[in-house]
Amino acid sequence: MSEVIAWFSDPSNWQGSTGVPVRLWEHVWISAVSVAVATVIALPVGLYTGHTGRFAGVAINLANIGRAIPSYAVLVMVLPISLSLAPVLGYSPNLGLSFIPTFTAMVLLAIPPILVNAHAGLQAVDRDLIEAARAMGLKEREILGQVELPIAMTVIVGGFRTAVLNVIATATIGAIVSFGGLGRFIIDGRLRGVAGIPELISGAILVTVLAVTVDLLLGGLQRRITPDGVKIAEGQSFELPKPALSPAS
Amino acid sequence: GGGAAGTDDPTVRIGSDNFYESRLMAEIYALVLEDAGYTVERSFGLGSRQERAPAFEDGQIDLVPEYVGSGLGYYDATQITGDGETNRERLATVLADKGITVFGITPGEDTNAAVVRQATADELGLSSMSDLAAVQADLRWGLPPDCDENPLCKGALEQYGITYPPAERESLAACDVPIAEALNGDAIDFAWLCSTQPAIVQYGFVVLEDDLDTQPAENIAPLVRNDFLEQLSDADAFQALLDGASAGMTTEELTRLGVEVSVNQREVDEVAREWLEAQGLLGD
Amino acid sequence: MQEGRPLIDWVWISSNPDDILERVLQHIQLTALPLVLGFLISLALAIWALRQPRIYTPVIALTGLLYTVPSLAAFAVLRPIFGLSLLTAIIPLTTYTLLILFRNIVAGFQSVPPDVLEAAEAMGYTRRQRLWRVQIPLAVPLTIAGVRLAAVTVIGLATVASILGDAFGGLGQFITEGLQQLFPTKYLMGAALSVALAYLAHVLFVRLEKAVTPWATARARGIG
Amino acid sequence: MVAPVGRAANPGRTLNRVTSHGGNAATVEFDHVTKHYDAVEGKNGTPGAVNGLSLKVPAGKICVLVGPSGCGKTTSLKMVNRLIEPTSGRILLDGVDASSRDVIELRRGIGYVIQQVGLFPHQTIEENVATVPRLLGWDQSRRMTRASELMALVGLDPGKYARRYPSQLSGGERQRVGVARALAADPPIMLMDEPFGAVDPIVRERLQNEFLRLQEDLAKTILFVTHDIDEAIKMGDLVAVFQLGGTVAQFGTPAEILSQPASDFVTRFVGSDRGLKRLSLFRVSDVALETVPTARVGDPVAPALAKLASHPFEYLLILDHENRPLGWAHRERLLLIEKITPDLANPSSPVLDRRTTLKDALSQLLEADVQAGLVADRNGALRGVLTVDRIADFARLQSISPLAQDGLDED
Amino acid sequence: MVAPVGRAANPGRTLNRVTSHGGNAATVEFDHVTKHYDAVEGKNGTPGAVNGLSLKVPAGKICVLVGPSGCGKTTSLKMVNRLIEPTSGRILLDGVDASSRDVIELRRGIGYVIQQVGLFPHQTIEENVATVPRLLGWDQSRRMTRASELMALVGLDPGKYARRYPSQLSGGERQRVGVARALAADPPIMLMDEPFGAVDPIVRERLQNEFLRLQEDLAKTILFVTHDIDEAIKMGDLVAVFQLGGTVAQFGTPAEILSQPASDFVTRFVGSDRGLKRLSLFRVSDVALETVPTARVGDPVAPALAKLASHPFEYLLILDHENRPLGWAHRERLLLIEKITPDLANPSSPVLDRRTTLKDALSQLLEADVQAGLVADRNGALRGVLTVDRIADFARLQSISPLAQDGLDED
Ligand SMILES: Nc1ncnc2c1ncn2[C@@H]1O[C@H](COP(=O)(O)OP(=O)(O)OP(=O)(O)O)[C@@H](O)[C@H]1O
Ligand SMILES: Nc1ncnc2c1ncn2[C@@H]1O[C@H](COP(=O)(O)OP(=O)(O)OP(=O)(O)O)[C@@H](O)[C@H]1O
Ligand SMILES: [Mg+2]
Ligand SMILES: [Mg+2]
Repeated sequence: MSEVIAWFSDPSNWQGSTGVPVRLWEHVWISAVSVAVATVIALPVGLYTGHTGRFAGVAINLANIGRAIPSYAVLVMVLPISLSLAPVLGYSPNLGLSFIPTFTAMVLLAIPPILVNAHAGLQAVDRDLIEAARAMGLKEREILGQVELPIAMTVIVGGFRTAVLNVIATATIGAIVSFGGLGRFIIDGRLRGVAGIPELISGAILVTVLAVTVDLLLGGLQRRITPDGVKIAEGQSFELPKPALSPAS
Repeated sequence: GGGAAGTDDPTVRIGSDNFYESRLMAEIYALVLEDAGYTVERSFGLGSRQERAPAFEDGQIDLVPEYVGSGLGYYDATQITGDGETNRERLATVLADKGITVFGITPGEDTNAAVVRQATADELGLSSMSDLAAVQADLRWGLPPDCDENPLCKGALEQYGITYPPAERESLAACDVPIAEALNGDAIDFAWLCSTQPAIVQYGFVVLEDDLDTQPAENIAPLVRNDFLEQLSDADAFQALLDGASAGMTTEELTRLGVEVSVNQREVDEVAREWLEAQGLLGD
Repeated sequence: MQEGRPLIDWVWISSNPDDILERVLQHIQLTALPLVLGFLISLALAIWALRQPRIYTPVIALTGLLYTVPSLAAFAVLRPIFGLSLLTAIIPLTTYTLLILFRNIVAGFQSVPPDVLEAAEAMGYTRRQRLWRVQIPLAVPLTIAGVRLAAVTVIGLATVASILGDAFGGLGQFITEGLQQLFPTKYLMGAALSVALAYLAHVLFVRLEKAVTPWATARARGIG
Repeated sequence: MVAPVGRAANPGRTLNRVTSHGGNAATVEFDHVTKHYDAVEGKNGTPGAVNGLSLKVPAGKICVLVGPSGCGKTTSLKMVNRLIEPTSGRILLDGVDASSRDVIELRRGIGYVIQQVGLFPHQTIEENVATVPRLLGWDQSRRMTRASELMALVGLDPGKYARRYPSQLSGGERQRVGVARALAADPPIMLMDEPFGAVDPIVRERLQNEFLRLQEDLAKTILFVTHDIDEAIKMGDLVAVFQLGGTVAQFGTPAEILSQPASDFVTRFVGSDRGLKRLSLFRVSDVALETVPTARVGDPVAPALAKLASHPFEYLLILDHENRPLGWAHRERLLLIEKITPDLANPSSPVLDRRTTLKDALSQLLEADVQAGLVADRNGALRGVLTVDRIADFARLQSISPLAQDGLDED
Repeated sequence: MVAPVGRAANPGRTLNRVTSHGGNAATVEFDHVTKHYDAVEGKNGTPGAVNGLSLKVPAGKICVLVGPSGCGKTTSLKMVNRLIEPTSGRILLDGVDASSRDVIELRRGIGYVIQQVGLFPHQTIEENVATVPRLLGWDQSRRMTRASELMALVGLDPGKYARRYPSQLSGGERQRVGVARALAADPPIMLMDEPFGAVDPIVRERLQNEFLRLQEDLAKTILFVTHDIDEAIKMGDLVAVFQLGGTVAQFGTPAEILSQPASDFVTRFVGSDRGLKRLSLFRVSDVALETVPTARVGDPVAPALAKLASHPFEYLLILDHENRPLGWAHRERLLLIEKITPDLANPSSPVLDRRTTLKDALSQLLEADVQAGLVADRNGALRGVLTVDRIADFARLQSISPLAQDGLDED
């Protein structure tokens, strides 16, 4: 334990391109980009299946099972492909070495919870409400935007939170392919054996603290983004917070 | 089976590191012992030396194949030499305190190899590591994450006049798949591989000569726990079996078997058995 | 990759059925043990949380914390402590199930309609009878949904256990070896089999849920 | 004096068959019972959900608690089986303080039926019905026999329904299962909280009638909550009208409540057609019938004409040989003939059963061409004629001295 | 001939003020409309949820669709705003086929109120009410003005409720918001599916009356679904009684339905007190009143006694100087005095407003000591006396020729 404290108090671990601030920034950056892209992919699909009920079985089952795809396998499977595509597509081989494999693995990791929650959130919206909206002459787009989305927002953000949590915890594997991020401390620590354990634990603590902090921030966002009326209504019927991670999907 | 094993002899718990060559040697030793009637329990793939060594020292395994150079370097980097037998003796001395015996080494070795692509070598006229200093700024270096503390890495590079750390550097574990792929894929220009690593043959990489002899001799020897040896009815016969197996393993054979596993994608146990049979080391 | 070798080498697959089976069984063991353990722990926590709603938030925070510990780090830290035993692999995998299982079990209990609980109380069920005969059976659908989700997640995570050594490799072993051998058949199969296993678990639990909740209407069950 | 009818809307019912302590029933008595809810997180506590309630329900009677939303009906009910404990006061069951009894054992002896039914969704109908017997440790075969018996009792074919789950039943069927379940251990007391509130009016009416028919044989002591005054009048031997603040505005028989509302609140609550509602408490057989000039088919016309002459009525009622009324004939049609023939009879009057309520009888009379209802006995023979005037007179007499009319047995 | 009352239960209402195409209303016509549901996963399709429905609702009228559960009422309603598309047949709104119109624009012109209310939980009351105006692109201030106006219209103080959320309202208040929201864009047609089904009877009655009062001014064309026949009679200008299988058993005015049920099904559906229900369609002012012997306070007794002698009645009705009735005095009490004094008057008769329904009047008469209701004009001056007999006679006449009585304006 004292070695971990020593690691944290060693100024050299906080400086330069291998210091905590830089690693933290890299970690946040890859996580943000991956979740953003996953959102762009998964949200429309989830909203579509949730709103229409069409292809729901296929999409949700795929997403659920997709949770089992090992990120490590994705990482190393993508590596040769992304490297060999670099000259073809003209991007820097460095991207192909570290960013693309890490990014791909993280996007695949983030898609399932976002998709499943978007779907489940919309499905949970009272059918009568949607019918009332339709009867008032709201177009399908307006129903989605003005009724379903605001009401389902809590659940949707819940899926987003899960995705972020998963990605922050798992983006550490990017270090295997020379990506920076907090995983560096863990991977490097491992390589150094017993001597590296303080560094490794420090890395793990940094990841966990980052994940929990971001999760709390998103929790705040979630509360803020939940319409007041929905909050009040839920306050009347729930004693305990609803599960956001796995909406009984 | 040969029948060197006594009926009361304990099970041999053999470990290995998590890469094919260590597995291969461990499997060779395991097969030889089984052939002689020993019962073997395999705990292969225990990770890197740093991870495996504590488990071995704790007595969770009895025998493990080790590279005498790096193995010695793990305990005392100042003692390493370019001679295999010397390294073995020094390692044996270091390990004697820990109750570990070092058996005989293989004639063949698998050293750390500084590697560049053929095209890079041609373009920059590289053939030995001494050539690197002049072009160091033009290269993207693939170095293991622990290079900083590793005299065989950082120390060696500095010996060759390379400013450490280099400006462009990727952290990639030595001898691993990603570093070889990265080199092949032009994401780096310099990589630390292992001299028997099939990727070198496969991708036609150029191994730069270690003209200053910075890298230790890396012959392979089984490390065995003394508390295990003491339980054997015939420890000498046991060592003779393993030394016999090690004796046939030349660098060429190591490289060839590596190709069998990694390029021809054959299973380690199959390749090991085939080699032992070809060497006439199995009873039948 | 060698020229002329197909991406999927069926010959290799067909000549190594024992190996594949062994790894699959190992993977199942690596998944099942944490699931069972995680379930028991979560159930206990959930029952506690139902009696003492105050602990819900702290438990969620703690299990959430455990959930975010990177698995590589967890394995590496535990190995010096627990050595090469199965425990080293099981403990982190178990902790990863807690968040999902705990949340779903609690949600399952909360899904019991209040009028049903009141009816039970009014008919003279003791607290214990109410728990075992009403709350637990009715919490089953959401609980199984949680187990299903946890199973799928752990099946994916268990591949990482291969860093502990071949003995705990499971399907992750194929991925590691396949990469070292540059043998796509192996790593693709490792990944594919773990997804297939996840699918089987998914189907199994969906079936199980149907089988043990013959009362549930198709609608209440929802999708996924 | 007219024999009153506790609840006449259910013609098959003979309330007085039930003797006070006959059957398996117990008295229920509220003795200055008060319940204050504590303020809970953010919500204010209710100063008095129930305030000093004193009420005595004789064994074997249905006591309906009726009143607007939030007036404490449910709270009162739940204090009987101690789902809620009173803040002060006692509840006596057969004279024994409920709070002194073991709560589990107490509850197993009290049937409980609620609007949401609260069936166990994971158990079959049979298992649901056999819940309390199982708790009481009855063996399997006895339980199943009992379950079948009860399902038959509430009108559900056991062969068809026993193995179904609640989700496979309609709302009305579920309510029946709820009643069957509450009856399973033959509890002396039943608590019913808006048991028919969630079903549509047609089904509700049927369930009410069926339940009253059941109660004839069961003779349980029943506390029945509703906010529908019509249901209260129909179902109750006694009605307690609650008002906001958890006090009883009036406690009495339906007849008392309707004829002598104790306050403006009760008057408004029973509604503007109170007079007509009260008529539904009485039956045709309760009214002294009129006699009218009659003649049998085949009789000579002359004596009939003579009868008519001495009567203000201008119509002759023609009967068949068994004295069954065939219809009316105007005096003028008789002038030119000699014998009474069936074709003279104009059947434009309603024929009233003696068990029809006066309200329904009045309704039928108002619609008829000849507003005189023919009342027949079991064999169809004429007993007399009921006119709107007679009903009006009866109503007037009843409202002058309603209490004297009220013969509900008291314990 | 008596002027009929479309719905007399709401005394403030004067139906005939609404001219056929006056106000913003449209005719709604079902022209051989049939709806078959497709079989969906496991469920069987419904052979005919609605079968060959033809129905014409004049502009500005309320047409109630009533019938047992599952008979196709909701389905019929939803075909009007095309939430459900008919399998065959046409629905014409002001003569234009609904299916030919843009569905969004069509719906914005049709108000829709459902039992579950369907308020948006994430929007304030104000925002909920202004939903359609927002869709129509009204600017903020106009929307807010309109929302306030509508909230006031349905009896909700905008200052108090505008910023609340639906979950902070009681069931009755929510229903009002639902109505306000449906009215927001002043649609010519309103569809209401059991709008008052979820609130308790007391609140429901109030909402019904308020809505009828509103409709007097609004004069929308309204399709109103209920399964409560009393509500149907109260709310409907026209009533369509549906039966299972999605056909109309009878379509007509409430009076027609009550006096001439077209089939056994309708008879059973309207219930056994049909005759009394029908009385609720008429008011005291519809009946020719009786004249009785009267005398003013201060008049000499002799002429009054003479009047009494020539009358079968034994009571004298005493009036004050403005002809307001004070009460009855029996003939015998007049014998020994000279002048009529106020203290002779015994006020034991109900005083009936001319707008009271006959049903309520009858109810009051039945309870009274002297069963003669005093009917006064606006100033309280006597207009005449209403007796049970008069009501009975009136009812008989109505049931002989109900159709001739029916003066509902047709388009
Ligand atoms: N658990 C509780 N905590 C605080 N107040 C309560 C609680 N339960 C009921 N109340 C309040 O006590 C009063 C009486 O409630 P109760 O449920 O007995 O009314 P009710 O007559 O059954 O009404 P309804 O017809 O709506 O069922 C109400 O004001 C209610 O809000
Ligand atoms: N979407 C649907 N798919 C299949 N059948 C349906 C569907 N909606 C309604 N039905 C069936 O059509 C028939 C008429 O339904 P509808 O909802 O119109 O009845 P309703 O008269 O409104 O009944 P309620 O009074 O219960 O609301 C019923 O048998 C119902 O089960
Ligand atoms: Mg209640
Ligand atoms: Mg409907």
